[in-house]
Amino acid sequence: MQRIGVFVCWCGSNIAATVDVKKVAEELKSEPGVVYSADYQYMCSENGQNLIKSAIKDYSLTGIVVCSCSPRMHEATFRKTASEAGINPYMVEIANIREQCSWIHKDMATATQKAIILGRAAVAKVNLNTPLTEGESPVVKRALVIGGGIAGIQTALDIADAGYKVDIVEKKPTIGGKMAQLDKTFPTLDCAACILTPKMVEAAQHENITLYTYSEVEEVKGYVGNFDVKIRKKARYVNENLCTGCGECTSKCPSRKGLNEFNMGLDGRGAIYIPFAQAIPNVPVIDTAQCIKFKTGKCGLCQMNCPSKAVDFSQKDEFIDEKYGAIVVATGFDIITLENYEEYGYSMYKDVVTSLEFERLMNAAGPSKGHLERPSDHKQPKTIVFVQCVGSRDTTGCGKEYCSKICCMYTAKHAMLTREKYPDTEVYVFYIDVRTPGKNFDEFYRRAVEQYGVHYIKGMVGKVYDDGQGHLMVRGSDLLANEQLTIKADMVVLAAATKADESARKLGTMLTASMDTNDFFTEAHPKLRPVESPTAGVFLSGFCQGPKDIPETVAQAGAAAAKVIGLLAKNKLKSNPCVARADSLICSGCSNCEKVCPFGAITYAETDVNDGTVREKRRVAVVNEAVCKGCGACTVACPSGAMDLKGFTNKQIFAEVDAICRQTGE
Amino acid sequence: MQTDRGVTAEKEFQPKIIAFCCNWCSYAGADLAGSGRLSYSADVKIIRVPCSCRINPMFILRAFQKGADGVILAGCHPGDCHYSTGNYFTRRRMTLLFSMLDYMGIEKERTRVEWISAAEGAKFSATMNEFAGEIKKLGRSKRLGDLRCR
Amino acid sequence: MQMIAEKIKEKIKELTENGKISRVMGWKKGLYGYDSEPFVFENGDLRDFTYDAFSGANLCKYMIAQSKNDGDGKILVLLKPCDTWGFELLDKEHRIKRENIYALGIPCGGMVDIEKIKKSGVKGITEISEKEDTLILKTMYGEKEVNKKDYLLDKCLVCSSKEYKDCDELFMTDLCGDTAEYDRFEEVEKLEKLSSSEKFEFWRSQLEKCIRCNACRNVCPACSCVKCVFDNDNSGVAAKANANDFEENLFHIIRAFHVCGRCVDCGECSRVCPQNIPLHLLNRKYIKDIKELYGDEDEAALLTFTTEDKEPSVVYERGKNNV
Amino acid sequence: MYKLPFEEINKLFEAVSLNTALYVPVKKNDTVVYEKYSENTIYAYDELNTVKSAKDFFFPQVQDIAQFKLRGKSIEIINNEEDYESFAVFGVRACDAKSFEILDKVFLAEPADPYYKERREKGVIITAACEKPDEVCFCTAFGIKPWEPSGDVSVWISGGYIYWQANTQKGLELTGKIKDIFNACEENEIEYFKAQIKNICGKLPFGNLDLKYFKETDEKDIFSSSVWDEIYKGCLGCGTCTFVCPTCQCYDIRDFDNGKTVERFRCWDSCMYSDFTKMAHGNPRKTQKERFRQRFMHKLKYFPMNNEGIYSCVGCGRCVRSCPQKLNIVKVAEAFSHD
Repeated sequence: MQRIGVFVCWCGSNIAATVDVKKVAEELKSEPGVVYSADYQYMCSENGQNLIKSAIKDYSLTGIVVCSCSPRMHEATFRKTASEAGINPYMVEIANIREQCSWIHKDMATATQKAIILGRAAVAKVNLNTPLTEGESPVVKRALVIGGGIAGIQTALDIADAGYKVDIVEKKPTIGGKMAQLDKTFPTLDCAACILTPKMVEAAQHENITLYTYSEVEEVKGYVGNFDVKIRKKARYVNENLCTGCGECTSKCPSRKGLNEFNMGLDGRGAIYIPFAQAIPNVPVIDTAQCIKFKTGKCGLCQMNCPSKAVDFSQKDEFIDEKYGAIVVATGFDIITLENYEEYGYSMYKDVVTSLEFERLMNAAGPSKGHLERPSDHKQPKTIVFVQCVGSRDTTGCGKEYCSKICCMYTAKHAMLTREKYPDTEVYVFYIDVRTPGKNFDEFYRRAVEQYGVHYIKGMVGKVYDDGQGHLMVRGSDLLANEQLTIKADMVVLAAATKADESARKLGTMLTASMDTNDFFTEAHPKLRPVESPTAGVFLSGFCQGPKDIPETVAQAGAAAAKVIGLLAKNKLKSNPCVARADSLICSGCSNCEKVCPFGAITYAETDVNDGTVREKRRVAVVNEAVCKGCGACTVACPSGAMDLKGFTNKQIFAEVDAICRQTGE
Repeated sequence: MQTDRGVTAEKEFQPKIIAFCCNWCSYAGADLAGSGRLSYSADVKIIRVPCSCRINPMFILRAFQKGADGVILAGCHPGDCHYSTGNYFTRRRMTLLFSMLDYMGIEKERTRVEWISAAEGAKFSATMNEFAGEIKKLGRSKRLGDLRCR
Repeated sequence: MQMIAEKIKEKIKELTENGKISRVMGWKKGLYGYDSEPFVFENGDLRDFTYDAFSGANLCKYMIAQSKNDGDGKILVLLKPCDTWGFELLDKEHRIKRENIYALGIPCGGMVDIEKIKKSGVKGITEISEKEDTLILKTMYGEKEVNKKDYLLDKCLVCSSKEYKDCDELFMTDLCGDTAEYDRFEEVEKLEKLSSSEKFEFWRSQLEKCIRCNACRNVCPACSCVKCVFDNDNSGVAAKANANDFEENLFHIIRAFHVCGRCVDCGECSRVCPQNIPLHLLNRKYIKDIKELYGDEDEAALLTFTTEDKEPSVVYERGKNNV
Repeated sequence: MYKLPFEEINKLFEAVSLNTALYVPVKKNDTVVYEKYSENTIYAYDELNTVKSAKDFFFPQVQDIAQFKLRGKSIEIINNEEDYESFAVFGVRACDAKSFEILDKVFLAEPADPYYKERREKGVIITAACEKPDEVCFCTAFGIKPWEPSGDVSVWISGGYIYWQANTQKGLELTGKIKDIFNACEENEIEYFKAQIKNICGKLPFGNLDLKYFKETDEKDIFSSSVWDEIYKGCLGCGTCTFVCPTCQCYDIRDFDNGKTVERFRCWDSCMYSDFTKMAHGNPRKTQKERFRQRFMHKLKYFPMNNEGIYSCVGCGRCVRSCPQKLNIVKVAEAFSHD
């Protein structure tokens, strides 16, 4: 049985003016467990707190109820008070008789009666409170960044600069990501490579950063502060330590049939290749599906020509096990495939290209060395039609329902650059809406229209077909002019919708980080915690959380880094003690709780149980207290009541219900 | 019944209403209603829970057993849950529970779910007033009560 | 049926001889021809094994206890189509050790409800034999023949499919017969259309019969908790008897809620109720609701959600037409 | 002995109910129960038995015992002293009538159970002979004569008449109050009917249920018999058999806090339940086999050992009919008789 003290606060006249505080204190005195009750002008004041402290000592109280303002206001204060007087801080309950009572009722009798009932409920709860202790867990001072694009690089650099070790895992042979493929960036038109490559180099040379390129995350275990991650380092067949990046091997490779991924397949590459000139690491990789040596056993020219004997056909995938305190997801994006959009003729006509392909065609390091030409006949196009929202904002189910966000701006950029370099080229842009919120964005778009004379047509393209004479006929509608029109074009550029990178879903499952239906990672709170995943210790950087342009990505990357630094700066993590607890004697191991846990805090273990009647090994739920946030979703999913929430147990809530419903006036 | 006052005049019906409020949105909404002095029925008593998904149907039935005349659940708006998905589970659970109560002939008006954010003090007070009014109209809950608790 | 039973016996012998199984969970002949009981046949001894028109009991739940010990070898369990759905649930929820079980799907042409025969006025049945669809009843008061199809279990009259789940082998399952006579949601719809007080009266008159024997719970493949809340003195709702109508309601509302989205509609709850309470109408209401509100989903309805789910107020809107 | 045309049975009910509350078996919502007589009552005379036995009248499923009232910090204890109205139960079968004698041995042995005793004294049992025994009946195995049921009054329904015969003082008193409605009749008028029932009872498949094994074998040997290992496996551990049984007498005592007082009540318990006999250290009967065995050991061995050989079973057949998985006491007895 508890020994409970009740402390009724006047809050000056805030409470006392409408609640008869003396009566409340007197009535609650006869509640079960209550051995002391008092009232005071300001319970939160030092004197008030001292009153509580001395009562705890004088009456050997085991629990206290403070009838005062909202617990959101002073629960922490009174918990501290209790703790200082030697009782567990979680033996404190607050009856909110200000916001919920004195402030909203005018009649003294009514308010007093209600205050008594609220106090009674708090007493009933405290009777069932048990001391709770905040959990503690150590923090591994190392972060993992998954994805080596601009988001991942920026996050890693920021964390590394703060003095913490960071590993970047990138599935491609080089870091750099999508930004490395871009030509110029909007709205400033500075060259992407010029601003990205120094960062790539910095990441590679940073003493706190380790790069795992051509690598993937295999397995994630553990929880915030203590993740155990297995990384697969895929075999490159080139020894990174020996290779000098001279490129001798790549030029000697007799197979040229490989499609150059970096150039969006617009030109070829050897079976052993370096993705692009500034790749980091500058180490080639062998495409085994293409390599003659791997297919037939003959060849080996690259090995023979390697001056540093770095080519090693016997190399195997390597596994690295590492511990991390935090994980940042920066898996970025891709563009959708266009098989659902046959009307644009992408698969039929070589001169219908995606914007990313166009980006490579415009790039000085691209397949045409920066000279804009049609893929089919290498002629310079005279009329180019850009089509926006190809698969974006599509509610038909063929594409994506969301706005890809970046297309309006890069299309304006493409149109503008084209007109600047080739003023004799006519440029048309079909659009649904032009969306340009962002610093200097609308000005940029207006320049394209007003200064560069790009023809913007509000409307969608219905069909692209061949006129038989090497032209692409683009039939569309002009909604403003309310007419159908057909444009004879040399080239069509499709702003294909963006999508989450396909590696994201698998990773989300591994991390138990929740995702939306589009495979974008969900943030812990859409407004207040935009760079954190609901899964503790997992942070989000860049496009993987939703469409973003480069400045936004970099900003979010920095924000994620700040969150990671904040976490790694701690030596121990304190966890909320009001977390779920599974009673292994009752648990059936059905997995229902696990399925509703938003944080992946529940796992199962074969456990010896012995309730005096049954003794057996059984699959039972185990709550990871460092990960559980205490929402209680599991407690309702559990039919047997084996899962309960500390601080808000079933019995405590029943007791509160009972106390409120109890007959009065007897 | 005699109407002669003082002889058999019944005490005015004072419903018992329990409002389960999630800590992060609706409880804060109630606080805001309080600081805005937005009055609502004193028949409503709040029980604080971390999230609306903590509310077990057994709590609701228990309330009716012990003499409650109405039970209302208030949580964050869908999509705004502090725990990201808790209230989505609440929504399904309560939809199905209420449907079952209705199917068993228990007045559906006695149970309700409302989404009230921390900024919606006015909505909190209006909702509680409206709910309390409805319960008052319905009168004492009989179909799901326990005679021993009368 | 006789023929099928014989074939099953041969199959069991074959599996036993091949060392694939060590025991068999099947039905054992009873005293009166209609009371075959679930039984574990051991050591290849199939004496009194039967599979007849009265093998209605779903054997899947016995697998919780029977598959526990790894050392016992595999147990063969005979499952009719609707039995397999509960079996699959137990498997999904890790309640059975699937690797210790050999699940054999067997054909079903509908099972007979002896209570229906008795209610038609036949008394003193001492022996029953089957001849195709005819049951020959020997009674203390003379002999009688009835058509099996007229006395099928209610669950067979709404048989929704002959689909087998999670079986290791299907045996002669092409011999399944169709027994469905009406849509399984018909009865639920009828109740839904009643006024609130009519619904209340209906359920009161049904649930007041409840003697809290827990047969519905104990037979239910979804009620597989190691310890039921209603048995757990620490849960706050434990009870051994219904002290009044509230407790009758509480037990059945919570039971329905706990199996909501998990109930496989095997109909066992109603079959075993000694007081003939149509308990399946509670569970089936949930099945119908889930179908209407959430459509077909892979996960149990209460363990998942979509951001576009209906608001609980849908209940008020749906009920607007009938007050 | 008196008689009355059967179609005038409600006249009889009317007359009895004028003197005392009367309960009659009726069909209701797809089950058969005792209902307090009112003018709309239709006696379910063609139903052999109610689903639940008649023991409820004396040993109800839930019985309030005491109240604890909290006054400030002190507790007041109020014993629940019932002033139960007198009543009559009509249509009790011979098996149930016999079951009261078995319950008496438990509840009326010193110290007598006051609630049971009170109800037993207030209740008049009017039994009815079984015109058409069912295959699940095996009362004759326990020496019960369904053609000549005991009770305060016995009735026979035959040839369009209902015959009434008082057997006890209570029966005679009741008869005295209502005899005006009856016609006179000869004692031997129903001898043929009795013989007829007796004859049918000879055909009961288990009317001579062989209990020799239980009678003659040492209880330790029965207890440790390997037969139990096989026969319990279909048992679900539900309480159906115990709750329909007229002789099961186990109960639990529980408290309920209604907000004003704590009410202490007792309610039926079932030895089939996993928490029956649970104590602080756990449960001595850990498996369903042990619980199953307990039930039948109690009925067929322990009870007779302590009560001059009287079995705690009356062969009413309710468990045979109600067990969800068709296990029952007959099967148990049979399994041992063949062993």
